[in-house]
Amino acid sequence: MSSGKPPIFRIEALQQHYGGRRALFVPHLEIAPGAIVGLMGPNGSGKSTLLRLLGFIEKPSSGLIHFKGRTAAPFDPRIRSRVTLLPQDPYLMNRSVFDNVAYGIKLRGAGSDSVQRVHRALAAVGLAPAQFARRPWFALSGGEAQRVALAARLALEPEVLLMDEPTASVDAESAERIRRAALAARDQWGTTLIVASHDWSWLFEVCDAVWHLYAGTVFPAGTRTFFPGPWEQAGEGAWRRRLADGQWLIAPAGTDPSAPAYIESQKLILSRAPMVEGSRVVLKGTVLRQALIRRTGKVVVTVGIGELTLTAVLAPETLRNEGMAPGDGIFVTYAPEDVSWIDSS
Amino acid sequence: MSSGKPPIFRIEALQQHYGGRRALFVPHLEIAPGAIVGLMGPNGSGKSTLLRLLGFIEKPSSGLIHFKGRTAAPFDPRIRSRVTLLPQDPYLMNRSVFDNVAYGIKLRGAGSDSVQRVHRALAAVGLAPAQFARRPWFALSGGEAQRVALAARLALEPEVLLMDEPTASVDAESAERIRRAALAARDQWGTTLIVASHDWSWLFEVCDAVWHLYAGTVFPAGTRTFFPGPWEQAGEGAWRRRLADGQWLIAPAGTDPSAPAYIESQKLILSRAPMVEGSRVVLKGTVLRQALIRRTGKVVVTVGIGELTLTAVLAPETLRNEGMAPGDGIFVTYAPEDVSWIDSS
Amino acid sequence: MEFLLDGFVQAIILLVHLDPETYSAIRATLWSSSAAMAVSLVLGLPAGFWLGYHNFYGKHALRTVVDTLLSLPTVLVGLIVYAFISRQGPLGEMGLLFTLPGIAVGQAILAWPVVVALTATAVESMDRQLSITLRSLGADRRQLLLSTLWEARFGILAAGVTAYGRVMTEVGISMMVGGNIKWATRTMTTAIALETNKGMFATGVALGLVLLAIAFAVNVSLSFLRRQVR
Amino acid sequence: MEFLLDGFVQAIILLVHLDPETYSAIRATLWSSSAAMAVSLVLGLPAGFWLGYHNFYGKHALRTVVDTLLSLPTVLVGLIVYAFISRQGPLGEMGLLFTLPGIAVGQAILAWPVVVALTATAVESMDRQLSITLRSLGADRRQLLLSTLWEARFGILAAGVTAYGRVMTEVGISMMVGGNIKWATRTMTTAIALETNKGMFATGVALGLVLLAIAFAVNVSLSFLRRQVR
Amino acid sequence: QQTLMMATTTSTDDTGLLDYLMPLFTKDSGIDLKWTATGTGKALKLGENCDVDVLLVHAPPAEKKFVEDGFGINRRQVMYNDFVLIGPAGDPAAIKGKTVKEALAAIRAKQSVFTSRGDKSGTHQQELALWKAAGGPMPEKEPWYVQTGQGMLATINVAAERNGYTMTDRGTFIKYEADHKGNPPLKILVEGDQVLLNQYSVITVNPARCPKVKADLAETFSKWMAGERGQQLIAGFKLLDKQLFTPNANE
Ligand SMILES: Nc1ncnc2c1ncn2[C@@H]1O[C@H](COP(=O)(O)OP(=O)(O)OP(=O)(O)O)[C@@H](O)[C@H]1O
Ligand SMILES: Nc1ncnc2c1ncn2[C@@H]1O[C@H](COP(=O)(O)OP(=O)(O)OP(=O)(O)O)[C@@H](O)[C@H]1O
Ligand SMILES: [Mg+2]
Ligand SMILES: [Mg+2]
Repeated sequence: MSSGKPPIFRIEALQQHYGGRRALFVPHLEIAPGAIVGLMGPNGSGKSTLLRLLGFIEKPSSGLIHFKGRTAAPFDPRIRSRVTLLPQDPYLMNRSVFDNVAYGIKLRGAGSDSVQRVHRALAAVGLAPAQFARRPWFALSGGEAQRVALAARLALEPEVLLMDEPTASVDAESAERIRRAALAARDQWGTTLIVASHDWSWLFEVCDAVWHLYAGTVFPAGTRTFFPGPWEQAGEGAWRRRLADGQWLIAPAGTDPSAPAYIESQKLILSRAPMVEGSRVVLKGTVLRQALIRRTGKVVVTVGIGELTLTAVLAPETLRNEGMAPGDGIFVTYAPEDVSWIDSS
Repeated sequence: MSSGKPPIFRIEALQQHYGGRRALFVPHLEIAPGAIVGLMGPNGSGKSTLLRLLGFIEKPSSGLIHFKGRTAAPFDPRIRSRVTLLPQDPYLMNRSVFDNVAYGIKLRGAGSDSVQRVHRALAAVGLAPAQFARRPWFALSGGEAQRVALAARLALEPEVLLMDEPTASVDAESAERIRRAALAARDQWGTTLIVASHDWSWLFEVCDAVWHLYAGTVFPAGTRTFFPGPWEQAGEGAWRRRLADGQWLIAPAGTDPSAPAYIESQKLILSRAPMVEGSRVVLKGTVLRQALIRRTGKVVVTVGIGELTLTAVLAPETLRNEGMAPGDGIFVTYAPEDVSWIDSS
Repeated sequence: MEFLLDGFVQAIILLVHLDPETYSAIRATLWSSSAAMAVSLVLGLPAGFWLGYHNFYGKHALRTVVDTLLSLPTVLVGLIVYAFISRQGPLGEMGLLFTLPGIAVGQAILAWPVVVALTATAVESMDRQLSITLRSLGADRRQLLLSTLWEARFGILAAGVTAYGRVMTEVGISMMVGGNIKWATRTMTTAIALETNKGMFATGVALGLVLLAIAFAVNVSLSFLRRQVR
Repeated sequence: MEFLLDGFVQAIILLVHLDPETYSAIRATLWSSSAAMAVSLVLGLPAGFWLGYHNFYGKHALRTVVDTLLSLPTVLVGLIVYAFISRQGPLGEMGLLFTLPGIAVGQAILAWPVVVALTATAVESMDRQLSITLRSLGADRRQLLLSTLWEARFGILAAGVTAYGRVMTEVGISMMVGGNIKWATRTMTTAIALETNKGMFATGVALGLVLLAIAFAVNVSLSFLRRQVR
Repeated sequence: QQTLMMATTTSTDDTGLLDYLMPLFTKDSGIDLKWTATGTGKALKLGENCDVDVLLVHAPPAEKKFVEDGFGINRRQVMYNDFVLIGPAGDPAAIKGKTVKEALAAIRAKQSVFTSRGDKSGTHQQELALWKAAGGPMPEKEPWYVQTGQGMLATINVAAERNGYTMTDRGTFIKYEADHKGNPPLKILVEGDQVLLNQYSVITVNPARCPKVKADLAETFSKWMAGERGQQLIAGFKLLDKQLFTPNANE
């Protein structure tokens, strides 16, 4: 976070409330220019809310967002033309595909190359301009519409591109194309990218850093596993929770038995053979998925334990040495004191 | 396809055109009652179109759909209350979450248990009724809205449930819950399910059979890899196509150089060591992803070759014997004569 | 200028202790406009839904015709209705001339295109997904109509309120068909026209303000429809 | 009854070789209604956008007031405008009484609430995503307004057409402010009222049909706005 | 060219008298005359508010008050026509040939429908005066006494539709007759009584109160109407070969 350049976003005590419920609370956060940050987290964890706030589409209930060192607000002319958001729900205007993509360019006063820019943007998301540019907005499949909406943002060559689930209804090939377009944007225009997605392997592939959101709280960098409540007493200073398959989670006693807890992935030990070691908790699980992060050569592993899914990023050698293929039963071991509570106050 | 029971859907020469373009053509197809069929295919391949037609939401340009042996059309009272579609774009009515889910039940003349049914449906998609039922439709995150829309369909206890990308913006835990709800529907009510999704591993996990769609054509059962054009001449009776990484695809000469071709996955040989064998084509690729199909114990493997992604369902032993972990380079070998052309006439 | 102030004062007096003449005119206005609205809504909402929901050949032309009917001059409507219900007219037997039901018929004709055009626009502006959703949840044609109108209720309300404004304020039909007969078919608007013609500008203003007050009361009682979700 | 047929024949004759009197009335109608529409659109569209787009305390109350103004009786508007522009009124100096601009002022007041209420409804019925989309693509406040109105153009068109119908067909303002002066401020509607008063029902019908024909021409020339995408 | 603004009652306009006179007046005087035809009450009000320069109206009591109150000057009688009582040919109250007083009494006794303009116009005021002269209470909420609040023709039409009686000026009745191709459902039943005279006058709006009023032009018009040329033209104005107005500026 302390690179030479000043952060492009600095967030101070940001809160967003909807109808009395707090949807997001970010005490402090900085994002470096040119970074590609991924946001992951369950439904309703606040990803879209954070993106809307960073895109200055909504006003926060309280707190400040500094853009390049200065506080900013919706309609700030410094921001309008530089920060763009691809909303989760892609909305196309009642115009042709071409006009939808060209809209933002025209707002700025189109240069003479606007047609090329539109065509380039369409090609970048895998839509042949000759085939799609003249179509009306409604003559598109779901994934095509999603990609047109993205093309409209890419055409702006923005300084900050916020993408809310850009690959949600997009085929694998296009997801790959979107990944390349995102990286190209950073390389060509220095674009800072912030991307929310439920496709973990895609997210790890694209992003320099992936942040976890849970119940409105942001956990920058590193993967985590979240243990939702409710918890019950388990003797001296410990709480426990029963999983669907009958195993027990153990955590140090907290303050609110309905609160969720979490543990960082690097504090988990994954092994084929059970580890028996004093006060540690040992859980049996199954390897569900493995996905290569081509950029780093590491592998994202998803393990199912009861109804929980646990995600860790491992080196391929670790996998090969332990011999963990999908379907293999493995053991996950952790120390209860490594479990932390999420403060929901 | 020749089980004792008559098919619940029988399609004859079904075509759908949009503004002169053919979006779907299904010469003949049958779906057995109680089946869970997955639809996969790139954007614009016709998945949503097929689902809308099977849901009797749209009229086809030509052709017939028989429902339980009789031809049916939109607004057919036999169908209205039995077949329900979860559209790709979940739309909530301007009412509370409860009223959205209860709408369909009320249309049929609510029984006295409608409140329980709504609450059960909400719980099935992982939304606590106490927390969500009273919320207005707009006070939801993207994934929550998607799940409310699904709950509205589950509450109907339909005979046929068509789901268009039910997990598109849904978190991993909810995707698992939706899988369980789908299976429960089949087991409890004998529901026939047809599901379109881009999440292959989820789809294989849920479905008895996964069908491929490509450019409006349906390929029932078995996985395939599609090779889009354009092709060029490669000497005597063969065409070829260059991939992004410089390797060449070879296919027998077809009729239209811009047409796509395909090969069935079981005709591909995956191996760590290169196979050198006469006229076969050998391509180098990388294992990208592996996902367990818990239901069968098999593993879906995705291999990247240039810009193509190739999907195969393998036994876990095969993987373990060959030692193919994500990131491993592997060789894919096929005979050119196994490549077929998609007739785009 | 000062007659405006006089009119304002007079309006308050009229409202506070309603004299029988004003009361009779208010009654006539409310009766005929309510009946007219009921008829035009019953006939106009389905027609407007049909025009807005379906796509068919000639739809644009039909929309243009309906839009043109928004410019139906009230006196023309009055004359046409008069032609039918006058004693020599084909419907003369019904004895509708110079009655409130006669006025209501004419006003319903006036309001109908407003209801149809604005309902069609409201239905048209609904998300295409709504229809798919309703049908996928098992709605039949009638339920599709009712639910769509309910979802479009802000637009439908606007249609109703606009048509109501048109009906409440028209003079031509009430004059021609109703005859502005004191104690019987004299409505607020014909009373205003009469007072103005008499040079009683202040009274005209007063009656106009009373009419607005009635409209306000009606609109307030409808504003529950504006609430978002229950 | 037969005067309807007579009127129809007469209308065709009037349209085929326009006599100067009818021509003068058509001109007066088009002039005043166009001017009134221009003013009420310029002042009404932004107000309607504002009312439909923003959420603020008292919005519902304001909507109810605007809806009430849809029931503004034309004669009342006529009297109020008259009070201001009569020679002794505060704006008497401008010499607007018995002129077409005077009529246009009154008609603009009549049309304004229609434009505002229906524009607000049209804007309100737009998907909430539209605003997010426009703003995420860099629209400033003015561009947001213009693009939203353009996206809501079917609704805005309905607002305009409805307001136009109201303006075209009103009698009270033209009569009170314009004075129905032959060759000058006699509009189609005051001419119809006059002919009807004279008992020339057929001529009244004929002029009414001519007015409808004009409205039809105007609507046809606007129907390009109905096209979906270019 | 100078413009003179006049307010007048609908009867002068509806009969076509003004269309006939005004081009000739303009030719003679070079003054462009514009008029607005409204109810008598509103015409007087427009004068009171200084919005017109001259009035041509027919309600002598109201006119006198108008002048007394200082709103107008130089009231000149220019012409008259007369009122008639009309009713259905069957004449259910049997008023034909009676005096006005007897006729009204008969109508009241028979409770035959009688339509009244009820609009404070000159005609209405005249009718009220006749009822007063006939004695008895003024009819008001009587079911047979129908107040239309409309112009003369509309009131005649209501009477015809209701098979009733009414009082009208002769000019309007002649037009009505003509509209029905000489065979109207209502016929003249009482006429010629002295009390049925309908006097028209020209009044100049008082320039002392209304500085903008073009009193000189108004005088020119007033004099022209009362003068020989105007009087001759009025006498010569015919509708369906019937003289409508009798000039009487000299009386
Ligand atoms: N307009 C709104 N009014 C009220 N509550 C809202 C609104 N928008 C979002 N919420 C609530 O705020 C919380 C955060 O929502 P948000 O859309 O940011 O979640 P998300 O992380 O994007 O979820 P998803 O993965 O489903 O898109 C959720 O609990 C949601 O129900
Ligand atoms: N209303 C429409 N008008 C014209 N063309 C349409 C329409 N709907 C779909 N299409 C076209 O029909 C084809 C099939 O669309 P469909 O929505 O069935 O695809 P899909 O397989 O569901 O794609 P996706 O994965 O993107 O949802 C596409 O080429 C699309 O552009
Ligand atoms: Mg979201
Ligand atoms: Mg689709």
